[in-house]
Amino acid sequence: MEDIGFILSTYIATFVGSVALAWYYLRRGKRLAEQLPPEDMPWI
Amino acid sequence: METVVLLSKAVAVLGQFPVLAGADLTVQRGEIVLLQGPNGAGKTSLLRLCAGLLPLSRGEAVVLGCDLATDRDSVRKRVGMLGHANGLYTDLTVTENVRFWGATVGAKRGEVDAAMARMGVGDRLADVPVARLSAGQKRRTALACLVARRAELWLLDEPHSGLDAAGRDELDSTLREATRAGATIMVASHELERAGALATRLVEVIGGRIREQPIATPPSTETAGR
Amino acid sequence: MAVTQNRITNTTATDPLAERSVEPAKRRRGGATGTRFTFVLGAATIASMALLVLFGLFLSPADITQGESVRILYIHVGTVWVAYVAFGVTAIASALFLWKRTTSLTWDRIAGASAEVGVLFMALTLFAGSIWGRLSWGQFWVWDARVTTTAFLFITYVGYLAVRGLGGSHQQRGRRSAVVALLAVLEIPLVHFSVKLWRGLHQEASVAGTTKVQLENLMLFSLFLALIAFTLLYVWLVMHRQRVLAMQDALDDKGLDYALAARRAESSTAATTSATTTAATGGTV
Amino acid sequence: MFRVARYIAAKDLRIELRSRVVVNQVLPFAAIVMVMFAFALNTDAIVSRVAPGLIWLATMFSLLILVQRSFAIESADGATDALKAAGVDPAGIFLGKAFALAVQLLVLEILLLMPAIVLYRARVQWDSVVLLVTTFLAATCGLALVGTLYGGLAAGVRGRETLLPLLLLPVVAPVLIGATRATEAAFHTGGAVVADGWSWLGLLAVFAALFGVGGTLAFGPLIED
Repeated sequence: MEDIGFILSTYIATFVGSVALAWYYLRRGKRLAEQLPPEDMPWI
Repeated sequence: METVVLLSKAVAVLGQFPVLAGADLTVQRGEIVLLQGPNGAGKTSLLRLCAGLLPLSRGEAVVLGCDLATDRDSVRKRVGMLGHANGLYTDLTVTENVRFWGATVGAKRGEVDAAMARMGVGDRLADVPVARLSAGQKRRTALACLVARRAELWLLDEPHSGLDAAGRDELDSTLREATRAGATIMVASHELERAGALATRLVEVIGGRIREQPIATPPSTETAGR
Repeated sequence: MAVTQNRITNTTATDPLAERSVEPAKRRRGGATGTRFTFVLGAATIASMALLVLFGLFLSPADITQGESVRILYIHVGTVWVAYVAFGVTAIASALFLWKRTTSLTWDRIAGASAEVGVLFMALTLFAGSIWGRLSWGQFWVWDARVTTTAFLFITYVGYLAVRGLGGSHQQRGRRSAVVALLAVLEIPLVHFSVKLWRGLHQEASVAGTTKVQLENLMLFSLFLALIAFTLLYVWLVMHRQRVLAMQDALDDKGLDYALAARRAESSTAATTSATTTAATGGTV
Repeated sequence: MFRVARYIAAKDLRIELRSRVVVNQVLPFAAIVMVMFAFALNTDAIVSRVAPGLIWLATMFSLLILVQRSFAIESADGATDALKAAGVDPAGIFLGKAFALAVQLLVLEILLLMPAIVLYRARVQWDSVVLLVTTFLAATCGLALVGTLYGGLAAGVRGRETLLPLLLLPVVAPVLIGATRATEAAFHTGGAVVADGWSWLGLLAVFAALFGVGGTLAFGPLIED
């Protein structure tokens, strides 16, 4: 069970990395949306 | 009369900056058009657009019958452009440079020699490396390369800069001769006295747009009366 | 921009800057780049990730030979799968961008978004993989063909992202980066083959042979869960990134409108003084 | 295309003959790199064991410099623009510059081989000369083609000095591996025999062929603005 640190670190790194990227995309999207009219966002 | 250059609301962008902001211009075959205007007005960009070196962002541009929006490649071979830089290889001699640029359009030896003689870099300077030439001699060599390329549309950016009086005369007579042979010329120049006497038409470039100027009063008289 | 804006607002009423005061997009669930679909997708991603943690860390058994470290496998296989899919998508989207009949900046943005997500997952793969290597082989790194190729893929796509960031027009960015992405497709098999040949000659058995895992049903299920969870995450990330990039490009185009207006104003203010300009420049001869 | 390639290559080689940058600057650089390797590795036995790899590493560093130089010639006085404005076939430019680069690299490698034999005590038997020559030719072609391709991409962008190694080095890894193993076989280092070298030569040939075709197609869109 001394490997538990190693095992957990891979899970934590993966989730932290993914969440950080997702958060960055959402924040960037929100900031850009403030400067653009809705017709430039056809997915809405 | 045949239209060589037709620009309609042409927009061109450098980085994020619109160097041309909706330029309208029509040039007929055989004209010598002088572009004038302050620094940063878009003269160089206008020439580069016509040479197919600057992508067209909006509007229309047709040069020598080719649509610049879709087909920039076929224009390039038929257009001769002399920019601020000479486009010479400084380690090579004058002859080697002119021959190289002549070879890009398949010019023959005789035409290359004639072009060099025309611009006065024929005999004494022929085998001197370009690095050892003076600024004016380099300019002459660059013009000889241009002459050797036998372009249908000549785009010259400050061609007189660095040339001595004899060089300017040779250039002017070369240009007049080229138009008689069917070429069309656009010149951007601050030297109105020299270029104004040559030009058949005066065009002002300001803020990336174009304004026609009446040619009735040649700038040479203007400066003479001063 | 700030300077030119000020100059514009007090010239004419018809310039595009008048449209500048844009209504901010209505505040919706999932932010500006979200839709109902991505919201559901995101929820599914989070749910499947939670399940993966539950099964991967607690419910699935330890392996007979690998012990507890087999749990890293779920993360490792999931991330490496996504990374390879991402680079595959980048290559296909790049080809579609270059192909005249399907060319569209959307393909370019999908390629870019996919590569960016792929680079992140490749980094995570290398991390999880080296930890796993440490536990099962006693080494963080082995010169195995697959491992080495993965490292090269990572560096190659970091280079790809650098090429995307070079600037220039959108078309130029698209053309350049698409060519680089297709050259990477040429490069990777060569790297893989050469490293394989290299190891094959110098080392009798590849280390990968010693890591046989007997997969039980529950372990197999966890592995599938990982693949599903990471694929969902990948799709969510790429969709959002693609939209952010589209907005960025649209904003660049808008910036051009304002800059154009500013440039035109330059010519209209200069018009009144053009006569004097002419005289002045004439005088400098 | 080949007519264009011929006059571009002739021009590049003539410039090199006049300026002698390869002989006067790049060659001393490569030689000092090889001496530094010997300092770093210290033991004679190790040095002669890894000699083939060191030769190719030094070549690769020199390649980076030569590629930069090859495109600096064009951008020094705006010749890049002039070439574009003259509508010169990009495929021809690519092949011409790659050929000139290959010739310069080959000269460099031959001149490097001599100090390598002296410094690293490599032994060349007569039976391996054919393998050695073909390896050098194939590897050099591959390096020159890839170098020109990515050099053209990096030319004229900001940060080209750092971008070029980032793009180029991962791509040339197969050449480093293949050429080193084949050279080891030719030198009989570590008990390698000449027969081992030929499969590596195949890899080098495939590499050169793939990037020759790929580069000819890709160079145009890559340098277009």
